[in-house]
Amino acid sequence: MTLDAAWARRWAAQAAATVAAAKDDLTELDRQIGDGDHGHNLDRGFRAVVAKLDATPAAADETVGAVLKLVATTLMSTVGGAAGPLYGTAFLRAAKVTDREELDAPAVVALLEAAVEGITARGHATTGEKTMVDAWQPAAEAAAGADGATTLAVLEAAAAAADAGATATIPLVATKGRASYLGERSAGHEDPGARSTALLLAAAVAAAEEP
Amino acid sequence: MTLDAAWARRWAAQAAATVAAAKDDLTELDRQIGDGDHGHNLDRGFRAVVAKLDATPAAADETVGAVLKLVATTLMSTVGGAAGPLYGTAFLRAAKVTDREELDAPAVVALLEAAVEGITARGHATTGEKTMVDAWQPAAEAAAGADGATTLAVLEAAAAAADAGATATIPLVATKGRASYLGERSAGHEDPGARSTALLLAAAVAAAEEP
Amino acid sequence: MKKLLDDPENAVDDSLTGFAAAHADLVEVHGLHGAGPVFVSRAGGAVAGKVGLVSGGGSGHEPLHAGFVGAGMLDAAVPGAVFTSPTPDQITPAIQAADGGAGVLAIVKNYTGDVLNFETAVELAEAEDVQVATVLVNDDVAVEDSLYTAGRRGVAGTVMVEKIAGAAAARGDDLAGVQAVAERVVANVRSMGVALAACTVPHVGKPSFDLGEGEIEIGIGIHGEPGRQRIAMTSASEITRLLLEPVADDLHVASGERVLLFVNGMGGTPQSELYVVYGRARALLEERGVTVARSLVGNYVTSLEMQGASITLLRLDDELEQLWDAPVHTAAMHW
Amino acid sequence: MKKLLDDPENAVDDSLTGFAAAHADLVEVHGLHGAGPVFVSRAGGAVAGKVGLVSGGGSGHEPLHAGFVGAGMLDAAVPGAVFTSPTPDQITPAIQAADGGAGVLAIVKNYTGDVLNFETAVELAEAEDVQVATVLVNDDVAVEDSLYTAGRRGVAGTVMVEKIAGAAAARGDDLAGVQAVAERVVANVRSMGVALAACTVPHVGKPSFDLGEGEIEIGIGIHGEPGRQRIAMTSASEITRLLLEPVADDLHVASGERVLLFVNGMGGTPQSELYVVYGRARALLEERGVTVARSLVGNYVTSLEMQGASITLLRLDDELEQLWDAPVHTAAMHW
Ligand SMILES: Nc1ncnc2c1ncn2[C@@H]1O[C@H](COP(=O)(O)OP(=O)(O)O)[C@@H](O)[C@H]1O
Ligand SMILES: Nc1ncnc2c1ncn2[C@@H]1O[C@H](COP(=O)(O)OP(=O)(O)O)[C@@H](O)[C@H]1O
Ligand SMILES: [Mg+2]
Ligand SMILES: [Mg+2]
Ligand SMILES: [Mg+2]
Ligand SMILES: [Mg+2]
Repeated sequence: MTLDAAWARRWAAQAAATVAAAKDDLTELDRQIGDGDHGHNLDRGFRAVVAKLDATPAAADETVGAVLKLVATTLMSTVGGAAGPLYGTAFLRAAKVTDREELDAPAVVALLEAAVEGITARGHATTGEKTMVDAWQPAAEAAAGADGATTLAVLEAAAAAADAGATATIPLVATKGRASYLGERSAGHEDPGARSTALLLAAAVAAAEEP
Repeated sequence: MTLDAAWARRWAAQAAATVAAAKDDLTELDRQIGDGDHGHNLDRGFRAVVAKLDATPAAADETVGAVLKLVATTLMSTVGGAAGPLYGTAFLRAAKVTDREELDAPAVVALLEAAVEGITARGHATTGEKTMVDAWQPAAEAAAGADGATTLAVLEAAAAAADAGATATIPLVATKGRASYLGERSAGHEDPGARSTALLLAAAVAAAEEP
Repeated sequence: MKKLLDDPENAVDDSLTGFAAAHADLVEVHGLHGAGPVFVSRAGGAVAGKVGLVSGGGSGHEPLHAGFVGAGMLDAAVPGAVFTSPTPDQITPAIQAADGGAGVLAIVKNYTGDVLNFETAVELAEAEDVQVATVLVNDDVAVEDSLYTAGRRGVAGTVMVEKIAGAAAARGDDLAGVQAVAERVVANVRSMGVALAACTVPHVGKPSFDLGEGEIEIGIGIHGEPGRQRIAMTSASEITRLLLEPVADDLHVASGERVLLFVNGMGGTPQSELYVVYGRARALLEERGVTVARSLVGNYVTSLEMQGASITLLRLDDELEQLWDAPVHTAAMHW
Repeated sequence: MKKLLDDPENAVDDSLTGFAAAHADLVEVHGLHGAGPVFVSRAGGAVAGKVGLVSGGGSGHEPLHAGFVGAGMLDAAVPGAVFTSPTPDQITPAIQAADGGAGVLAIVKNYTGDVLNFETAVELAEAEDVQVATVLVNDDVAVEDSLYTAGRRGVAGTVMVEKIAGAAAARGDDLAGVQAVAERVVANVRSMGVALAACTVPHVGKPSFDLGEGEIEIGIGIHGEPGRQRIAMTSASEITRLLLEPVADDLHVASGERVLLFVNGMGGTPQSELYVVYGRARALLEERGVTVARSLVGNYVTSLEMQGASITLLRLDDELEQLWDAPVHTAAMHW
């Protein structure tokens, strides 16, 4: 298992498959406290990502960053809504710190931290506001905390933390994004962006576990 | 029991009460094959008739025709739709042949025949077209056929024939009025105008039977 | 039934009250709240020397007709109760108010109730020395014009008649001339509509007709009455074809001819869908070699909040095109 | 769900295809059916020397924004997927297309998605040497403007911003001037809306939110999101009061002041009901001594076929009134 450009491509493909499968569930979450488009938007974006990667043959010395940059720009130009620029920026910042052919454990931590910084720089949210930050931030922290573990273990810790973080958004009252307009009524529902974040990181793990 | 102006006033009051009670049923019939306003329109009209009669004290020598003319003009200016001018004309023509203080049996026949003539002159419908003519025409014929009977018996014969005529519209395919647009789909429903005609003639009988 | 109304019995009056206040520069509304027979006339009164134009019918089809009162279109409009023709005592004063001394054209949609009430009203107006001509609009190809119906109904094509006859009156045509133009529009306009969901008359409180989730009504009128045929829900392309073809066939519109294509919303269908239908209809016309020279897309002849649309074609010639393009300033149509 | 559509996935493109064909004299639609990033620009291109105006947002709010492209209003509009902000690769070329050399004002409704996508697009356009200023519309008083929300949303007041800034650009104001006028409108416009029934996004196939037969949502946005508060259905007068008072209070509109009163339909409510609300709102304003100097009633900022309405007040002064009255020629607004 190496986290190289091929892994990054598998990650994108896995993410596309996962999002396609979860599309209706994500949209239903967004219907409860948003405008019911999150699953659909992400699905459109990741289908475009797969098409773009298919059309872009891997160079022999392709870096992880090169793949992530392609993911970033494609999401930016196809997802729209709040999630488009946020995920776009996350992957763009992640691409900047992964301009190498293979990632080790510290590089995975750097990738996640760059993603979080990108999202918070664009969206100005912090944890507890019932957004995707509530999945990305614990993911980055868990990765950093999984000191000395294998790269796979670091990635797994991040994915597990993102999953727990998404679940933990349920009782929160949203103060950012569309759900904030609902005030107290936003409590009791999981944030769609936090859930999709958990799915994306789980896809990263699955891609790492592939032969 | 005399069919005088007081009877005509009682008829109008009875008609108003009957229509008010049957308003929703008539509207439902019209909803099936028309536009769902017949009961409401007639109710608005007869409420106005009652108000108008209340505001018009009876002269000592009031004729039946005078009352029917007031009914006619009020219906004309408050009912609208197809039924407004048709009922209006029916009562106007009936008024013209009842300009006397009391009606005998032949005068009842004349009243009904004048009404039928008025309706067909305005609406150009004949029997079998699934309209109010299918109640008025048998009523006039039954009255004419009840030769030598009492005025009450003549009126009763007319009301019974109107009722049967209304029921007999159920299998018909409409070729006049709004129901005609439905073509074959109009069969299987009673014509609202034929039913309201039967109710009006039943009210005439009830008014005659009052002390 | 949830509606933005107070007492459903007063819905028409309450709505006209707002309409009168919003468009006081264009219209005057008479007789509200029991003050007398209700009708709408042009602010400032009849235009001296100009042929007056009057139309009317049941309410619930807004902006028809009151929304078309103003310069270049109607001089008066007569709203009845919801889906119920107005009465002669409303129509006659409207005709009188529209008379600028050059006579009045009454534009009547062909429904038994409208025809009968206008007939009486015109007689009464003539007795008051107003010269009145009548034109019957009967553009609905869903209804067969045969002995077995009350004849074709007047539907969305009414807007074309009112606009173009209005322009003819505004340019100074006399009564016979305006009537002739109006009749030429009637002869060259055809329509057909579809309902995806019925509407609910306020005081009735339940839908005008029952329609299943998977069904649509083809050939509906505008009075909340059911259509000619019930079919299973299908695509916009197919529905457009089912409406456009009978309309184009009945009009005998030939390759090389120019038409006005009007996609009308019934009230509850979003504009975006009307443009889908417009695009499909236009493509079908172009396949036939017909040029769409003028267009209108929007809610002009509605049935309350009914979901659905109708397609209207008007065969154009240079004069009708000019009259269509002529300035108009009403609440619902302005250019 | 019954809609006049073919493939729901292509609803936006199919609708824009019809829109482009119907209004070829006013607009050009770019990028349809996979040809590239989708945006709408003025037919004939940018007006040299005039400040360009661009707006955009999710589709489903028609006629906003594409219906307002034309003389006296917008130079370009950018429709996203239904209820989804457009992406920078659509917005940037729209900004470039609107640039007549005097810079471009981007009118952005305050939603996280719209703000973020426009931010990126503006950066990219500036990199292409277009001078761009941005104005954020946030007229919705249903949302508290506090640390605990994403700030107030931009809703129906957007029409006032686009019309008045458009008139300022048309009279020749420079970019800073147009921006200042737009910001003055933003500072003086407030709105609030109600939904009687939710709408259904085509590709979702079920209503945006669940609402019981006896319930209504007060304080809805225009993106199919639920409102701030759910209450039992009540009369038009009461609903009008619940919308008008917070709007008037928040605007601090005082006796003797003049306002524009805009009653906007959400798409599925008949015009007749909008006029009932208009009449009630106007009466409430008159009670406060406020003069309704200008009015607008109709479906301008919709949420597909949502049933409901919003009330917008704009405090007027002589200049804003003149700019509102200035000629406009677009698909959805024309005088
Ligand atoms: N300011 C923000 N910072 C971080 N994430 C945000 C912010 N605003 C919204 N989000 C995320 O975006 C998600 C919604 O995405 P999406 O439905 O695609 O966009 P939209 O709200 O424009 O329809 C939310 O669930 C939330 O996780
Ligand atoms: N041409 C006609 N001749 C006689 N009666 C008619 C004619 N057209 C319609 N009617 C009667 O009018 C009734 C409908 O009245 P109503 O619902 O009040 O009018 P509308 O059809 O205008 O809504 C029909 O049921 C029918 O009995
Ligand atoms: Mg969303
Ligand atoms: Mg009826
Ligand atoms: Mg009727
Ligand atoms: Mg969205």
